[in-house]
Amino acid sequence: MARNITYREALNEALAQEMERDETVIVMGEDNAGGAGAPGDDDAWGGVLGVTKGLYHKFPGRVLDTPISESAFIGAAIGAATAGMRPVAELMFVDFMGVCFDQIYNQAAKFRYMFGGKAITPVVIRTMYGAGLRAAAQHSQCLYPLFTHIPGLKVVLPATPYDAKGMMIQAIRDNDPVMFFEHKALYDTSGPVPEESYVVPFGEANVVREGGDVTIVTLGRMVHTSLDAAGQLAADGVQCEVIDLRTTSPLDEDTVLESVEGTGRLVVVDEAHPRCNIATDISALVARKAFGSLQAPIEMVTAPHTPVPFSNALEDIYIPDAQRVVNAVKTVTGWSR
Amino acid sequence: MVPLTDDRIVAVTMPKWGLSMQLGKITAWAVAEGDEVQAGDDLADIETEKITGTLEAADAGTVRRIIARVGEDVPVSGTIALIAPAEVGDDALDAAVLEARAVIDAGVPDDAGGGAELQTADVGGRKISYAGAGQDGDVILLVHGYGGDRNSWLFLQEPMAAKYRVYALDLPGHGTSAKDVGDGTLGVLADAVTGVLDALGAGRAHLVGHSMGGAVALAVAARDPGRIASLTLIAPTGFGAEINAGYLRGFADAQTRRELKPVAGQLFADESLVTRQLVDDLLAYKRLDGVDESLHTLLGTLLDGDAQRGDSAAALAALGDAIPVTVVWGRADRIIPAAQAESVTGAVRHVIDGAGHMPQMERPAEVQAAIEETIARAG
Amino acid sequence: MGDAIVGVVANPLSGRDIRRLVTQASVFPTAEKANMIQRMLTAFGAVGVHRVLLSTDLGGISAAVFRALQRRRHTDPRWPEVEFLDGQPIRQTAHDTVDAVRRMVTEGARVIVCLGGDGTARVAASAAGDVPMLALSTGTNNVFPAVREATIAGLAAGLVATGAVPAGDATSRAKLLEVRAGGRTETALVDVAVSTERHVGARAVWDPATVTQLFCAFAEPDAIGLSSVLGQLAPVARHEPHGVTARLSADAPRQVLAPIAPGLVVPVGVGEIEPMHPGSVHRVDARAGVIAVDGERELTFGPGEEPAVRLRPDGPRCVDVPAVLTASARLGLLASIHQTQGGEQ
Amino acid sequence: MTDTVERKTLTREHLLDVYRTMRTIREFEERVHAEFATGEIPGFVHLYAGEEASAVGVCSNLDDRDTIASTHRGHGHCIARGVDVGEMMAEIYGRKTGSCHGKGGSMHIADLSKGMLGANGIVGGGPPLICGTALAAKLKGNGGVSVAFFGDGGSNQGTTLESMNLASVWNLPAIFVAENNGYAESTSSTWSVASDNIADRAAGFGMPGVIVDGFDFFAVHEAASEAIARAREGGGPTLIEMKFTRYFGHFEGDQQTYRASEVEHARAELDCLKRFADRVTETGELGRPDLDAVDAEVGALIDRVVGEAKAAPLPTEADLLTDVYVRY
Repeated sequence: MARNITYREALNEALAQEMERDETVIVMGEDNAGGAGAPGDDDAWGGVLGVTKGLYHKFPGRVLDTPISESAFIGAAIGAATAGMRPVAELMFVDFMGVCFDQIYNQAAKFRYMFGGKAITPVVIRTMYGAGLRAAAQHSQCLYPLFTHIPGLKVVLPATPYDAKGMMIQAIRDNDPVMFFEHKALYDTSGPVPEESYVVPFGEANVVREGGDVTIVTLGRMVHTSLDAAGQLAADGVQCEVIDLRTTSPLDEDTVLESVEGTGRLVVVDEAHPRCNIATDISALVARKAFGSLQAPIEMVTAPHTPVPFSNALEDIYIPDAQRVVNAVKTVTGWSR
Repeated sequence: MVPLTDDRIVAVTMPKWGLSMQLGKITAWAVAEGDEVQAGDDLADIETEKITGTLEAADAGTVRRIIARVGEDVPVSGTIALIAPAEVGDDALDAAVLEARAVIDAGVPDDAGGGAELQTADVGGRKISYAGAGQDGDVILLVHGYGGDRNSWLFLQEPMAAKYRVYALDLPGHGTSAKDVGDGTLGVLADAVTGVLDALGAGRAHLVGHSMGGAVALAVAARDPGRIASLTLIAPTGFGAEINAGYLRGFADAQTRRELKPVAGQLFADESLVTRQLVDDLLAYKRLDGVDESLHTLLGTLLDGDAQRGDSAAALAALGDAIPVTVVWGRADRIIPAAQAESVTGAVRHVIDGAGHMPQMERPAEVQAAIEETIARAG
Repeated sequence: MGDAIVGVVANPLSGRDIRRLVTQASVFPTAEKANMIQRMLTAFGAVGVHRVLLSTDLGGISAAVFRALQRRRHTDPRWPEVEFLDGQPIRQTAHDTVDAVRRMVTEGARVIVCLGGDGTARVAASAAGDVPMLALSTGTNNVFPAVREATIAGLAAGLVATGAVPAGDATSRAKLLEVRAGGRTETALVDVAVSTERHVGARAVWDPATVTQLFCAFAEPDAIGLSSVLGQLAPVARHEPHGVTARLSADAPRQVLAPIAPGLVVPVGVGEIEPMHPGSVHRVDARAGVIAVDGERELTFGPGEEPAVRLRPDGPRCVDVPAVLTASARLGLLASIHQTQGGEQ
Repeated sequence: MTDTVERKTLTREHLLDVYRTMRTIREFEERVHAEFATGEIPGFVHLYAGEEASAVGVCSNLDDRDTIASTHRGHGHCIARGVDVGEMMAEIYGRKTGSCHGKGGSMHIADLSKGMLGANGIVGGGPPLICGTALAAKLKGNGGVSVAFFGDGGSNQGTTLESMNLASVWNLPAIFVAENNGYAESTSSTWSVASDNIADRAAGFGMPGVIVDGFDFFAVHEAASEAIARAREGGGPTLIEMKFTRYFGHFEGDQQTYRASEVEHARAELDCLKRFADRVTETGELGRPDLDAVDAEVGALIDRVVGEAKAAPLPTEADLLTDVYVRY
C-alpha cells in the first residue's frame, strides 16, 4: 500500500532513489547543499524550500552548490549532460529564466536537431512557479507557455505527490531536456506514493474526475481548483470531467478530444497570463479537431493580462478560483444559439 | 459489530474491500424496507475510493431498516441496514438504528474484527508481502493470477475472515512483493507460497488459486501433498492448449490507458466493471521498476507460441485423490474457455453463470460457497 | 621533527585601499600573493626547510595554496610540510595578522616572512618579538618591505631558518617610532604623521595639506610616501641610529616636490627640521586631529591628550636578503659535488 | 588630481542629516522585523539593518542629477535616497497608499523622481540599468552619476560582470557598490574555499577597485565621494567593495543557522550607528542631546507610519488591471 507523503518528500525520494540507482545523476543549484564548506545537514537548507535536503550527505560530491550565476551553472548542467552526466539543476524561481534562457532554448533544446540527431542532452531543470505567496511580480509567474513554445524541450507540471515522484524519475531517465515545474503552493500537499521507484510517462493526461456534461482541461495547481469547482457543480447535477494535462509538451491531444467529443462543452483553466498560454493552445486544438462536437463556445479561465500584484487584496483576485471555474461551466452549459 | 439486543436481528455492515479502505458510499439501494431477500441477492451498490461493486445479502430475511443514506460516507463495518424476521419488535430495531446512526455520524471507522495488516516474509532473498484476517480456524491461502495481486480477493477475504484464518499474498513480480521473478518458472512462484506458509507456521492449509495462481497451487500441492488440505482452482492454467494469448501479450505490452482498457475489459463478463480507477491501478503497477521485465518473463511460463504451456492435468493426476479438489469457472470466461473444467479430473466442478475470468470479483458469494464446501470435504 | 620552521603571513586586504582611487596605485590581486607563496615553498624545499606555518584568510590566498598543495603532493614532494594555522576565528582585521604571527612565534618559527605593505609589516613586527622578519612587498606604499622576487626571499629566509647562515651576520635590527596618545600606544617602522583630518575614515593619508607634523625613523631620497618629504631635505639611512622630524605647513617658505603616494608628486611646505635621538620625546603641537602610522590613520586625539613620539632602537630584526645570499655564495651552501660513477663532474 | 577637487566637507547639518537617515533606516528595519513576526506583512522581506553606513555613506554624496539601483534588500537604499518612509511602509503592507500602490511590494519599492530606480527582485538586475542612466547623464553632460548596489551573490551574476565591462568601455559615470555581507544566502565562506575577492576583478575591467570597512560611515563616505567626484569629471567607473556583516537572515524567517555568534559580535562592537555617534561626539562635532533628539523624532515617525499603513485602504479590484500600459 502506498503511504501518504508530501509533494516535497516525493520529489526528494525520487532524487535520492535515482541517485542511488545511477551515479551519473548529480544535483546542483543555489544552496542545494546549503553553503559550500558548510557542514551540510544541520546547516544545509537543501534548496530554498528543502527539496534537496539530506542529499548532500548521502551522495558526497554529487550535490553541488552554485554561485548566483544562472547562465553559468544552468549552461554547465547542459554541458555536463552532453558528456554522459544526468544533471538535475535547480532554477530557483522560473522568474529567473531571464538570466539563463539562452542556454535552455538556444543550446539545450537545439543540440540534437542542429547536430543531425547525434547529440543527447538528458538534463532536468527543476523550477518553482505560480502565485499565491505574496512574492510579487518577479517571484510569482508561471511562464511555462514560453518553454512549451520551444521545439526540443519537454515541459512537465505534476499536480500530485504521486505524479511528482513518477514524473521526476521519468524526467531524469528521459534522454531529452526536461523543464520540471513545481508549483510553490503544492509542496505541502500530501497523497499516496508507493515507496518503490516508478515512472509516469510524458504525454499522457490524467482524467482525475469522470463526468459527462462538461470537460474541464487544466494543469498544475489549477487541477485542485477545478476539482473544487466540479464538486460544487456536482451538487446541482452538473457532472464535470476534469483532465490534468500533466505535460504541455508532449501534449496528450487524444484524451482532450475524446472527452470533448463526449461532453460537447469545454472550459480550460490555466493560471498563466491569458495571451498565448496553454488555454489558447488547447482552445485552438479543439476548435480545429473537435469543432463538430462543440455545443457551446470554449470558455477560458486564466489570470488577467497584468504582472502579478503584491498586495494580498489584489493577488487573491488575480489567481483564478473555483467560483470563476463554476461561472465558466455555467456559461457553457447555459449557452444556446 | 453493533451490539444487538435481539440476536435474531442481522446487521448488514459496510464491507471492507481492500486494505486501505476506510469509508464507503452507497450509490444506490437495490432493496427497500419490508423486502424479502435470499442469500446472494443484491442489496446495494457501493463505491469506494478504489472500486465500485455490489453488496450481496449474506443471509435470508426481511429488510426491516435502511440506515445509511445514498451518497453518505459510511465507515467500514458500520451498520447500514437491519435484516430481521417479521416478529422482531420495532423498539429493539430502533435502538439498533440509533447506535448505528451514531457510528456513521462520527465518521470514525469502527474497525472491529482484526483488520488485515500487511506483513512481509523473506523467501530466498525476495521480500514477499501477504496480508491476513481472522483469528482462528483453518489457514486458507489465496493465490492470485498473472498481473493480479492480493487485492483481487478483496470481496472474499473479509467475509471469510469470520470463520477462517484467510491470507492473500503477492506473488514475486506482483503487488508490493519483490519484482524479480528469476527465470519465471512455476517453481519460483511456488517457493513464495511455501515461504508464506512457513512464515505463518501453517502445517496444514487450504489453497485457492486463480488462473496462473491455480497452477502455482497445484505445484505446491504436488511438492508437499501432506501439507495441503484442499485445493480450489479458479479458471486454472495448464488444463488445455487453448488460451487468449492476445490478452496476455496485450496486458504485458500495454503502455497507456488507451491500450490497456480494452485488454482489461476481456477479464470480465460485464465490461463496465473496468472502471478508470481499476485501469489506473493496473497502469501504476505496470510502471513500477522491474514489472515490465517480469511480466514478459512469465509469458514464457504461460505460453508456448499461442497455446498454453504446462500440464496441470498431469500434476493433478499425480496427486491421486489424496486431496479434495474443486474447480470453479466463469461460463463467460474469454481468457481460458470454461470447457477446460472437464479435464480437471476428479474435481468437483462449479461453472458460474454471468462470470468471466474473474469470478472471485464478479460472483464472490458463489466462489466463497465453493471454497467453503471444499474445506468441508477436507474435514 | 626538524626544527627549521618558517612562518608566512599574508594579508588579503593589502593593496586595495583608497589610493587605488585617488592615485594610480595598482590592485595587488589575491592570486598573485598565492603564487608568491608557492614560489617561496619551492625555495624553502630546496634549502631543506622542514615545516612552514601559513596564516589562513577568507580572501582566498590560503585556499589557493591549499589546492596547489593537493595537486603537488603526489607529483613532486620537494615542498616542505605546510601547516595551515586554523582554529582561531578570522575577523578580517589586523588582529588576524597579530594572532597568526604570535602562533608562529610560539610554535618555534625561526623566520617570519610577511607579505603586505608598510601597514602589514608594522602589525607583524609588533608581534614578532626577536624572531627575524622578512617583509616582502605586495602593498601600496612600500618603504619598509623589500620589493623582491619571492623565490630569492624564500631562499634567504630558508637559509636563516635552517641555520646554514648564522642569524648574526644575516639580520639587522630596525629602528621603531613609538607614539602615545589618549592612553593608546602605537608603533611605526617608517613614519608618524599628524593630520588635521577629523576622522580615521579611509585610513590612508594622501592629502599633504592636512599633515602638520612628520616624524621619520629613516628618510631615504629614493623612497615613496610621506618620508620622501624629508628624504629630499634631510636624508637619514636605515642603519643610522637617529631619526628626523619636521613641522609642515602649506605656507612655509621652503617647498619640496615629494612623491607622497604612487602617482602623486606634490609640493609640500616644510618648516624647521630637527634630528630625533633615540629615547628623546617629541611633543605633537596640534591640539586635535588624527595620527597616522606608516601612512595609515590610526589614532584620533583631542584637546588635553598631548600625544608624543619617541624613537626606539629596538625594532624588529630584519633578514638582510643580499647579505644572506652573499654569505651562502661565500660558504658554497648551494653548491655541491656530485659523485657520479666514472670520475669527475 | 586631489587638490583641484574640493572634497565635500561634512558640516554639522550634514552630520545630523546623516545620523537621522541612518537611524531612520535602522528603526524602519527593526520595526518591519518585529511586525513581520505578527504575520500581518504579506510575502517575504529582506532587511538592511547593519549596512546603513553603506547606503548613507554613498547616497550622502548624491544629488538630483544622480540615480541608484538597489537589490532585493533595498529599504536602506530607498530611505537614503529620500523615498517617503510612510509610503514605503504602506507598500510593505500592500496598501493602496504605498509607494507602488500595493502592486510592487518590499522588493520593488521605487521612486524615479528621487533618482531611485527601484529595489530589484532579480539578482544582478540593477547594474545594466544604471549603465543606461549613466549613459543618459553622460550624453546630457549634466555631470550626473549612477550607482548600482549589489550583494556578494550578485557579484557572480553575468549581468553585473557585463555591466562593469560596458561601463569601462563607454567610460561611464557609474559606481558599482558590492555590499559583501559574507553570505550569498547561506553560502558561508571558510578559509578552505576561495572566496571571490570582488575588488580584484575591477582590475580586469580596467577600473579601480577599493575595499572599504562597511561599518564605518566616514570610510565609506570618503571613498564614495572620491569615486563620485572622479566619475563626475569623466574619470570613468569605480568598484567599491563594502566588507561587513548583516544582522538579519537572508530573508525574514531564515533562522540563520549558518552564522549564529557573528551577529552578536557585529552588533556589539562594530555597529555603524554606535561608532558614528561615538566619533562625532568625541570630536565635538555633535552633542549627545542632538542625537537623542533625532532618535526620539525617528521613533515617533516610525510609529506613525506603521499606524497609518495598517489603517490605510487595500487596493480594490478596479486597481488590478491598471498601470500595465500607458495606453493600450
